[in-house]
Amino acid sequence: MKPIKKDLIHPIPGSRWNHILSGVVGDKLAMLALIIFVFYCLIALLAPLVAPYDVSDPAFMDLMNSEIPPSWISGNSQFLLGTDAQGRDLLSVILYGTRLSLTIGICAVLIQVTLGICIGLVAGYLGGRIDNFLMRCADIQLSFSNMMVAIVFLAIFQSLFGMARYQQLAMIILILVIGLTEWPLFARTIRASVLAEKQQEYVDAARVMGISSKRIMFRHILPNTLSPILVIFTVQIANAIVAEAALSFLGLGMPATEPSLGSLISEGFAYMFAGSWWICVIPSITLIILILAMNLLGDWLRDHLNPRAYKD
Amino acid sequence: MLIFLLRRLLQACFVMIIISVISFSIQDKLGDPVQQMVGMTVSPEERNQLRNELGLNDGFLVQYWRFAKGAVHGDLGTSYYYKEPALDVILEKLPATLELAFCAILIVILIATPCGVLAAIKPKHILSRLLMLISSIGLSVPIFIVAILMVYIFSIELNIAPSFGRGQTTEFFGFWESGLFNKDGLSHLLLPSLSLSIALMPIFVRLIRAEMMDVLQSEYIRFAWSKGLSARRIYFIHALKNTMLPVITVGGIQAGTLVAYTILTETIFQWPGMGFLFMDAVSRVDTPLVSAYLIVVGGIFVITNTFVDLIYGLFNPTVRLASHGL
Amino acid sequence: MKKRELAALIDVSFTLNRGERIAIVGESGAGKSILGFSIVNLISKPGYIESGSIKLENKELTTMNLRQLQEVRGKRIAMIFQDPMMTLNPVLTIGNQLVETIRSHTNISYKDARNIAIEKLHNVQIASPEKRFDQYPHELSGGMRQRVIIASVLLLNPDIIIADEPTTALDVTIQAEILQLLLTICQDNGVALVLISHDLGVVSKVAERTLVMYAGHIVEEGPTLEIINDPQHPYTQGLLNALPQMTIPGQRLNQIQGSMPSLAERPSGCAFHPRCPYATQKCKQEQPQFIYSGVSSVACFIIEDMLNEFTDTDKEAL
Amino acid sequence: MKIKVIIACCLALLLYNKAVATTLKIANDTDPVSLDPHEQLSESTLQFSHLVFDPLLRWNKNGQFEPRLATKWERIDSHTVRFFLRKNVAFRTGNTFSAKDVVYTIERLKKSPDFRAMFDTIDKVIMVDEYTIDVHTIYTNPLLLNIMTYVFPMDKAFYQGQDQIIKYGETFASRHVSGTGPYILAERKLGSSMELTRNPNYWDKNSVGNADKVILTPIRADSTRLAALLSGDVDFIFPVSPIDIERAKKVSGIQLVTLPSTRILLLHMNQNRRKEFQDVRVRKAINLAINQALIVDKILKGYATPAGQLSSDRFLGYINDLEPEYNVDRALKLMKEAGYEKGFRISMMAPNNRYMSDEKVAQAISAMLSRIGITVDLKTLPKAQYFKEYDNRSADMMMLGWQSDTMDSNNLFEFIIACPDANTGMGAYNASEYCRPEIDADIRQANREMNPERRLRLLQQIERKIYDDAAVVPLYWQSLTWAAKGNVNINDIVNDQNYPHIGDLFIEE
Repeated sequence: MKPIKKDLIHPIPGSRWNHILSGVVGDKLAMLALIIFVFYCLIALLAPLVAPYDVSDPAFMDLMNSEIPPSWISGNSQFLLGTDAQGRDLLSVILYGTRLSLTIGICAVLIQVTLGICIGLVAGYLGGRIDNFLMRCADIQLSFSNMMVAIVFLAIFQSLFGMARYQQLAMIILILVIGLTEWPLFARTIRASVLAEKQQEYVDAARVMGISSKRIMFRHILPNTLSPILVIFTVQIANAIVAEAALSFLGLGMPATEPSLGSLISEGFAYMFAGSWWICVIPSITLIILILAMNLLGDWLRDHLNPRAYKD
Repeated sequence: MLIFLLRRLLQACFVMIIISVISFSIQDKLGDPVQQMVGMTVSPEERNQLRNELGLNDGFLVQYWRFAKGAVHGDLGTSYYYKEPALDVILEKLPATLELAFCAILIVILIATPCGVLAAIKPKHILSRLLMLISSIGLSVPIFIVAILMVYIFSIELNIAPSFGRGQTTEFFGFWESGLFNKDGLSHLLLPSLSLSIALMPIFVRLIRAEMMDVLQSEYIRFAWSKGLSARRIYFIHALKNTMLPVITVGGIQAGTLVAYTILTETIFQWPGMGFLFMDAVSRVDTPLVSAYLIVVGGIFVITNTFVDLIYGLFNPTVRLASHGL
Repeated sequence: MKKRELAALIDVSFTLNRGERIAIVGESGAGKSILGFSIVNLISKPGYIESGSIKLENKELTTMNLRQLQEVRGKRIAMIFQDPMMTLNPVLTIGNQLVETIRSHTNISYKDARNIAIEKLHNVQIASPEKRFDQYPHELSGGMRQRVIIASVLLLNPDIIIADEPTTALDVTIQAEILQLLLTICQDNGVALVLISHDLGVVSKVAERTLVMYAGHIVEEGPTLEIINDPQHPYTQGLLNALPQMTIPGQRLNQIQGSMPSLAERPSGCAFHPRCPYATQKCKQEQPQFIYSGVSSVACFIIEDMLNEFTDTDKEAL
Repeated sequence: MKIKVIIACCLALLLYNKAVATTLKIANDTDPVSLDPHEQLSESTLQFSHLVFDPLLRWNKNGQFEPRLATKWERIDSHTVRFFLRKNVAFRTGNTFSAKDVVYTIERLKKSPDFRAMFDTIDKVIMVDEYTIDVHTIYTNPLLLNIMTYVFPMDKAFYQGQDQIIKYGETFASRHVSGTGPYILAERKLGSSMELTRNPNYWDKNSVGNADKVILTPIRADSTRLAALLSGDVDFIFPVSPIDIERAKKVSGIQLVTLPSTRILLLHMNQNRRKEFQDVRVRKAINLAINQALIVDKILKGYATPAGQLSSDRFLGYINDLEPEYNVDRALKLMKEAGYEKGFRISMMAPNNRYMSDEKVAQAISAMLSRIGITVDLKTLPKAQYFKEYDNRSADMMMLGWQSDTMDSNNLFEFIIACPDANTGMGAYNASEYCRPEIDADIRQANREMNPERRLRLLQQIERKIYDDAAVVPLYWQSLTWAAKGNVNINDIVNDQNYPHIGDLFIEE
């Protein structure tokens, strides 16, 4: 016996947030992950205030100070985490790098979400040929890993803007590249949820009441598909940051003058075996902790919200 | 069945056309191939002459038409660097990449399946919790960091396995260079395939666990319990078979990701496969090779996807293949 | 914050005699299915049996280990589930699923097991069972599948069959056939049946005795016919009134006001009191005890009071 | 049964290991593009040529000519040099080496797009007898011997008739090779490895070279290459990144050899793009603001020589007292005098995978320039894209590294300093667009001046003019480092041109 939907009112988003929040407080690991994430966001936002040095200051990069180990080894309190091969204060560079990585990650995923939601809703709600076509597109899109797409895009952008302007736009381009490559994940999830929701009586009822399909999609179906989106959103930010790092590692990401965490690691890699391990290891740890926190948060959200259970 | 295959073929053509346009349009955008071909002291006129000979000064459509005509005949252009048909060059490297991917997938299947099943049937057990924690961490460590660490630990510090290349290979059927059948080749395979599988492992452990838990909640599993079947039969026959369905689908999608991972792994370990070739081609501005690579990888994806659907059909009797097409 | 534990069944107690057919009736969420599953210890996680005792011929089931339980499940106590579409494993053939049941309990060769299975399929009136044997569940209709499930339940000649809403997911015409089949099989083989249903109509055709459940409690117990003809508990009355045939054509259905409380919101006292038209102050505070009303056993203060009144007036009259 | 056979086969394959006498495994950064020694003028092609072919003469470690296939030579008149060739030398194919092969090779070089510029100076080669040739130049050429180090005689009978040089597509010469060199190509997998075996009939019986088999593998990444040596996968690697040298030195059983090279790294300041750069004071200020010594010390870990001029001390044009100067105060004063007290903004480009630590050097320079108020928008590109931009002169400041093909200063001046002239190819890499006709005249004269004394004065005069004018910013001469296992005597065979004479490499047992 199927429970009868009482009325047309969909679950209230507000209660969902309370549900999540109260759950976080209960779970120590999730709490820790959330704290770490918020901490990263804060230092990313406040990097210019928190960083001991101003990276845009011409005096910031001084070869005289190159490769100083972290202060607990060198005893030099001037540079807490030491300096890199260019004589830059590693702490400041990492703070700004985190800021860049997070910005790229979050913006890219926002693009993914927007694209994914629109395409997924359209595909799921309209169905038929459009659905098939869009899902095939998603398949094709997925067949090309973002690394290859990145190279294609970089080439196109370079020819559009010229090499000189390109590097100024590197961040935006990276966001676009990563954003445009992973939307199928969202689209598929949304589509699946929509297909499930579509069979629910309240959608039929809404349609009978003469509500337009656009309104049904956005006001009635979308809120019910938020849980899986939230889960994927969290995990995708982590993925986007890793993707950016990998691209930078291959030399396709951020230019060396504006390093993200990935380009810092890639740059430090050369010094790894040469004794100046901190140039590579500290950014790596920073990156790994961030990703781990995001993944734990995503996991916990998945278990806690249990998107599948929401369908019924 | 036939209709399904025909539809798939049609789709594949459509996909390949799109891919060929995209991959062709990047030719000439990656840098000047002529610059790479000649020495520093060659005059601009001579370079222009060369460019004319290569047809690089023609319009885009003219160039594309020439390219498409050749592509239909299996001619994806001639690599500037290898001076051989690009397709041949890539197919020559294909065995290396396929062996690497195959070994990585084998390791993943052999380790991820039992781990995922264990984590699903005993979610509270300390071992499964540990497993999930490890997989969380594994998911968070980018593959290039893993690879670097592996080289450092196993190759430099412990001196167990070589850090680059493929080592000794044996030739089969005249075209398949295999490193699987001698000690040297296998030892070279160790680190790259291990780091590749470490990158894929967490995804699959989690996927198998999630799907398995889902399946274990289902009515038919409960019914199987109510029939008094042994736990082993329920877990490994009733549940695992159903679990593998979505795992296969996701595995097919992961083929794309695998390509990305092989690019990274092959670059770090100097594995002479397609990914390494691709990065090399990009840095050498060997544009025919780059676009041929994109086309080949696109083709591989289309094929694996079709195969995945076919296997899916084999595993899952409820799927009617024809309903899966456009 | 500690997770709250909620009790789904409280103070539920009944006996089942050999060959007897009883029904458990109630709205969804009353705890009927959990009761059914708890008999063979199949409650889905994180649920568990905190206390209580379930005995099969003096053997305690709740304390059995998995191996011992496997002996009981299928062989002594078999279950039929609500939705035949979901009950059979989609990736295994019908035959496979039948044979494995036999072979996991006995040392019969595959060939013999196959013969038994085909015979049972024949028994449940499936045409050309040899053909069906090699088919997958999705190739069969819903009614057909429920027959297969009944056949699989019969394979080892169990003592008890627990049928959890066996006809709910089926078409009305097929419902009757399946019920008839179930009834015949139980009568022919002397199998005891626990029929879990929300449909008093279904129950009346099959069960000899009926238990009415509300919010984890049994509220009324007695012979099926008596209960249907003369329901005592206000809830049972409400259930019966809600049946379409109880109303005059054109009249609105008699709904019970409100809905079943969830486990977390179970009210104090008699759980039914918020919906009960006769509820008194006492109902809100105290838990009623079972009393025999002459027709059935009922847990209700109203009935208790009425009976007391009746006996009082009786006494006076005497 | 079947399974047993398969298992047996597998075991046999596993245990199958070729017994090889002495195998030398080498890892370098790039493998040659083609087997044709005349297809590309690049380091890797020449390294390969030294393995499979022999030059007429070659540079030894002290910068002197060492006779190889030419046993001696003498100048006949101002335009002609006579070469006497070695007898009893055979090609891989068994054909005997004689004067016809040398004539054939030089004529082929004159057709090669890459080598043509160098060999244009040769008018004709005349065969005097079977083992003697006369080389005639169009005008007097003081550098004829330097050029002749690029003549690796090819087997005329083997190549003739199918010897076209094509930059793309397959040719006979790009697939097949026959030379007189110490090694014979056995197998080649383009882009992944090359296997050579010792030439049993090698003419040079005095050579101590004892590797029976050489396997050359290109490994792109510096750290991977070093890791391969440290883990024992290879015996000999080059180049070694300066960053890793200190660590590699600490490993026992590993030896490193470092030599200063003649490759100069420099910066061009484009005077056509920026009027500021037309002011000599600004150019001077930039020269003063850049601390070459610090760059060499910190980024290249001392494995380079700070440069105040273009010619390295091996070249004729080298002037002892032209030292790089670093003085920010004076630079600031000069900027102020020039009227740029507030500084200005420029664009700068550098490659990021061409020279050792090129990207880091560029970053350091942009930081140094910011001290005198010049804000630098730095872009670093992979070499494939960089040199396209370089040809377009896309930035105000561009980095260039130059190795003189002729081991002479004038080659530097011709390509880097001379006024750009599309017809003659002079100044092809002059991204400064700096043009001084009087320097051009000197360069032309130095090309023909046979008197060493006068030639020295001419070249030094040019060098000093460039210095006084601060035409470019010389940075440093890169050092070359090779590393090998302790038993490989690389010390005797490496040279400052990075063409290790592997034929003479002795490996201790």
